[in-house]
Amino acid sequence: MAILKYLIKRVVAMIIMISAVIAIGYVMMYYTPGGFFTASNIASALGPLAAQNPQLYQQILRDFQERYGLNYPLWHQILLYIWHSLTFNFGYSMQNPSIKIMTTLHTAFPISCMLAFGSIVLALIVGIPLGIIAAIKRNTWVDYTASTVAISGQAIPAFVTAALLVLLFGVVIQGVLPVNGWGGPGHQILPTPGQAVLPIVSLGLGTIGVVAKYVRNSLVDIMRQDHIRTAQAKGVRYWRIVMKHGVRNSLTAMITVIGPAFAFTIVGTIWVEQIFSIPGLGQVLSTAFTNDDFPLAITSIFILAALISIMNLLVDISYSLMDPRVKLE
Amino acid sequence: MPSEHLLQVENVSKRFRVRGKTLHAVENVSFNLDSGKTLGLVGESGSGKSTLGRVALRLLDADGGRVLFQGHDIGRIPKKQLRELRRDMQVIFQDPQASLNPRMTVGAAIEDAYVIHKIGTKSDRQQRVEDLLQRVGLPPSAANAYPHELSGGQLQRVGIARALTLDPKLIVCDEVISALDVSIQMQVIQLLKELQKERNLGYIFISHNLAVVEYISDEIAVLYLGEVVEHAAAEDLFKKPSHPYTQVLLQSILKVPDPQSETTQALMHIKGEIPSPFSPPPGCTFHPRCPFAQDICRTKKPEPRDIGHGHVVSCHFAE
Amino acid sequence: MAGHLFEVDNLNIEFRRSDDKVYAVNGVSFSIGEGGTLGIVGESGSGKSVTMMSCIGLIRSNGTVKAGTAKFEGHDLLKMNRKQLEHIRGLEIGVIFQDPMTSLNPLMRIGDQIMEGMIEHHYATPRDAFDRTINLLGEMGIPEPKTRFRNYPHEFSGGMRQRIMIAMALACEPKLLIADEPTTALDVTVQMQILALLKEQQEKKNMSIAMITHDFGVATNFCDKIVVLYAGQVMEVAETKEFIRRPAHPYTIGLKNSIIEVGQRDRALKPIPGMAPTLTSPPTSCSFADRCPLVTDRCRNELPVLRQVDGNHMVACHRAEEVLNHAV
Amino acid sequence: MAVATVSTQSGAKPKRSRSQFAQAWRRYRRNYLAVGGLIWVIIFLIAGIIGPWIAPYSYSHTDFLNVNSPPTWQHIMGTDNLGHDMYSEILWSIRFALEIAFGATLVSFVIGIVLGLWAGMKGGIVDQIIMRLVDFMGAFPTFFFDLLLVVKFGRGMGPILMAIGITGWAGYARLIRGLVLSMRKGDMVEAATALGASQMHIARRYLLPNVMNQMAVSLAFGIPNDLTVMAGLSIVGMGLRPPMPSFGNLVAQAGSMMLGFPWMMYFPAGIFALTLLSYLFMADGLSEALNPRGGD
Repeated sequence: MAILKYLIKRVVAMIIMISAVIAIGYVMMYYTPGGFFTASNIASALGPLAAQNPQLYQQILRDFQERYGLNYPLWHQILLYIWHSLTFNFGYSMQNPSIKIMTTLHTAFPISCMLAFGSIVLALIVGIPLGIIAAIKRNTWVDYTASTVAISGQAIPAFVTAALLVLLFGVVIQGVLPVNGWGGPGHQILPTPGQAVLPIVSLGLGTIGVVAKYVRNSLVDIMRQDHIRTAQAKGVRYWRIVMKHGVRNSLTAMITVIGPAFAFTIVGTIWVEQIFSIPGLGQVLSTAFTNDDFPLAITSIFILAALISIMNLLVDISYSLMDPRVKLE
Repeated sequence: MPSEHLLQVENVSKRFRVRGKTLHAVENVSFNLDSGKTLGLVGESGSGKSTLGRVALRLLDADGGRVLFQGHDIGRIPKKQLRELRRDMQVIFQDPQASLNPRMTVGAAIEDAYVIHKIGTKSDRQQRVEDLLQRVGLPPSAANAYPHELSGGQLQRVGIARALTLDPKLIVCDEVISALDVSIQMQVIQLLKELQKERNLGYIFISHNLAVVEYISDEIAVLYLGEVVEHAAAEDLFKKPSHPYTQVLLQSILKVPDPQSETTQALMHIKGEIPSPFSPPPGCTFHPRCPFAQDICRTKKPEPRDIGHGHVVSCHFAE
Repeated sequence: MAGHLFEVDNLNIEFRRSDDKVYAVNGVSFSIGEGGTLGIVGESGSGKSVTMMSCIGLIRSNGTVKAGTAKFEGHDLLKMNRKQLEHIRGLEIGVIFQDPMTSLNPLMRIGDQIMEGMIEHHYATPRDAFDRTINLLGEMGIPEPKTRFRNYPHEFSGGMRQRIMIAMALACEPKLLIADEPTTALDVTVQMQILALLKEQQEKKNMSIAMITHDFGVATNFCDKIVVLYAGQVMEVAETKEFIRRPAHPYTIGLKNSIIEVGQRDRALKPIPGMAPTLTSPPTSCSFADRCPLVTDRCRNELPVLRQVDGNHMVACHRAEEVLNHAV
Repeated sequence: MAVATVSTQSGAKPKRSRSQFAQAWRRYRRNYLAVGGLIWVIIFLIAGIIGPWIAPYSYSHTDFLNVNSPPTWQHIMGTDNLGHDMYSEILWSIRFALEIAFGATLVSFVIGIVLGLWAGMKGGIVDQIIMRLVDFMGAFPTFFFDLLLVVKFGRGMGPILMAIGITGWAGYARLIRGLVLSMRKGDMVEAATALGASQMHIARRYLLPNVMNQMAVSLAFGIPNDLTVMAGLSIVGMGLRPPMPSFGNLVAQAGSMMLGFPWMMYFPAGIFALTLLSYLFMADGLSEALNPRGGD
């Protein structure tokens, strides 16, 4: 019951937050000189169409006016737009009015998800052991090396890593791994295994650093806590103490960094897709922005923001499941 | 309104809101304190004794009742005037390390009071700081030390010196000895007693150590869950503890056995622990643990009664 | 000297600091008989805790045992490797710590924490361990043990957590229980409860207890023998009765005089001046000399050794006899 | 003879107390990576300051005779497809990167300090509102907001600086509010209050000196972060408008050509990576030196 109440509260808060993001986006675009959310702007953008196919032109124009409520005051337009977005009724792209935004998302969204989740999983698989080893061998060369690797991963943004990897595999050792593209004929969404390696690695390196450093520091702290001494006093074997009392507790704490790490990764996907020419949401977003295709741009941001919000909610719930002291409220 | 008392605390209450729940820290407490006298506040953790001490200095605002310092209602006077008034009322904390700024030398920490109130010239202040350090038994060189370079006992002396800077009339001593070793505790108690005599200071001495409170206080108030359950002159309280809780507290002190008797103290104890101050029991708050509890204790809150010579007890059965 | 369950002899421990060494324990010796209760009394920094913890291998990593033996049932614990020590800890020697709020794993059910030791030592099968845990919780005075088994530490009060700590330490029925200031963090009324519980369990199980405490009241009422430590050295050892009647070391006397007890309002205070030293080189004279009212030149030049003055009464003071005979 | 050295009484041993700064520097110096980072950061700063004077060409100068040229004596880092001298481009990039990163960090920092102090010291409803705002800013990557702002206000130096600046303050505000709150509840502030100190006096003499360290550390981490965001904008085509060079622009532009002309990527990506690394090593070393985690 409490969980249900909590969920409702969180979902409502999430919707409010995302609505705020959409509203901000809409207002910005509305007041941008080249922005499209005025009838005249749309008319001029559809200019050529007016001559070629007046009927279609009129229809699209009516469509737009209706959809964005262009005859209503701004607040009404905003609410309308938020409502459309929240009901996944995204309408058409500006740049290419014949394509529904939903269609674009259909391929782009799963691709970005694959990239993001793939790199998070990679970060956990590599980062956790790295952090544990560094903590156990703390203040030895193992620790220093692991920490240095972790900081490096954190320091260098995904697009630079990606670029350097492309140089490495495209110029220095050619032919081992493909350095761009995603999928192939007939497979728009699923990549070949080789295609996925470099993007996921370049995205994951930063998160590996974050995870490893967090696990290392929290484990070092936990191993100094009193309850570890209690476990030693019980005669529990060293490795069991490390795993059951140390690592378990530190992983519980680590859950909290997954939320921010995921947000960080999402931004990373936008960049990495650019470098590797991957037709994901990031590429959609950046093309939309460069082409002033605002409905598409705002929708992409909305989708990514929603994804991050959901992830944060999941993180909070799993944290409360792992740590009995944390109550959902 | 006669204002012969240094400090008058009248029906003071303090509550805290913690996540939508109300914590009753202090409930309807009254007492008076005169210059040169010591009031001891005793109680276990959660009894509200520290909160009461802070309310008495308006380091916390009271939720009910009022506090008069030399006749001024300190809950009402404007902030600026209050800051002036603070020269006369000081506090010494349990953990001197935490109460000192780690980035200020001991000398600067003591001198800061003069800076705040714009007293004296630079060299003047430094002289005073040295005098104070000497008075509390520290070498003048200690002024250049940072807090982390001193021991607990030395730091507590610094805490005392700082409280003395502005020549106060009232000092709240909040568990000032409980973090110290026994041999050092005694030194600090002795210093406090001497200072009281020299400067006619009024003390509110907060501690969970009954024996020390008895030793230093003229009057004692025993607190349980934010309420005063017994209030009496120190001698009376220990000669004739009249609230069951006070009796239990006294029996809980493990004394070093009398060399003559050769028998050790029986480890007798009462059941239970202090209930949560978020939901104090109805009726007498002590009834769940009281060996003498009757039906009336479970439903009716006992009023404080004077059982003679200003010995006030909140118990239905005390006499 | 047969029949001693636990015997520490000439223990020396040093701690590394950033630019010097601290000689925390300097030649400490004492013993605990079977079923006996030894009080190890001292102020902070006296080495009382370090002494016991290093014997069972729970010393901080910047500390090293430089010399000495710590024989448990005749086997030197200090010569054991990690595996052997793990086998002794929890099974033969149980430990209770000072702060029950931090000494339990916050993310583990308390029942599992109590069972862990039993299962680790193959003391009981998981099923038996479960039953035993329920019994233990009941014995410790925790109501509704079956439900409480599944609770986490934060759902208990300080006193209850200390009871859980005791259940954990006693799970495998150890022969020796080390209690490191077990009541210092607790209120007086709860302190009584915990001490009574320990006494009751001791009598029932005939185990020995090493009670580390700074509180003379606790030591004299709970223990039958007392060791007083100062600057990492034994100042005095005596049976409690003798200790109360005829303390022989000026430090012990000073400490006893430092305690204010109920009903002493009119007493004058005679505090020990100064403060306890931190030794950065091995002691070559009496460490208490600077604070001692009876100090002589000899005290400043010659290290007093722990010697027998009367029966089992041992004192490390050049002038112990004079003190005992009231000559000073 | 050799009397046990007993450190009693007199307490103050001035040997150690010199200055906290000196101690921190001593710890910092032991960390080679941090020292290396610091050196590179200093070089980077100098390059940023004098870059425009030592750059052999203007950033918009195009050498049509040497398009896509590999490194030569004339163009030591080669040229790009328009014949821009890469070396000059990079020097100018450093300049612009520094201006934007320092400016933006300053803006964020000032907003963060003001709001954080305000929330922490005032409490109540003010605190509630500010913290809701902080939560909102922290819930989504500020990069999204940066994109929107840049679209609205343009791709010049000023707009980008402000965009990054006014979206990046949430972390600072949260940090400062947390520090202030933790201290405001503590005995230290209570003791100062009891002495009659005003809020101003407490903030200046007690709170600020104690939050300085952590603020310095968070600033040190903030600059490389803003450098990254700035470059990230270029990657999606929303960075500084060409021909103004920036690391992001250079990397983005080289992206499509690097297989044929790898030097276009080597130099900017390498220098940028090295710079970010140096900043992070420096920041990390700073945090270790200022807040030693005790330990063995």
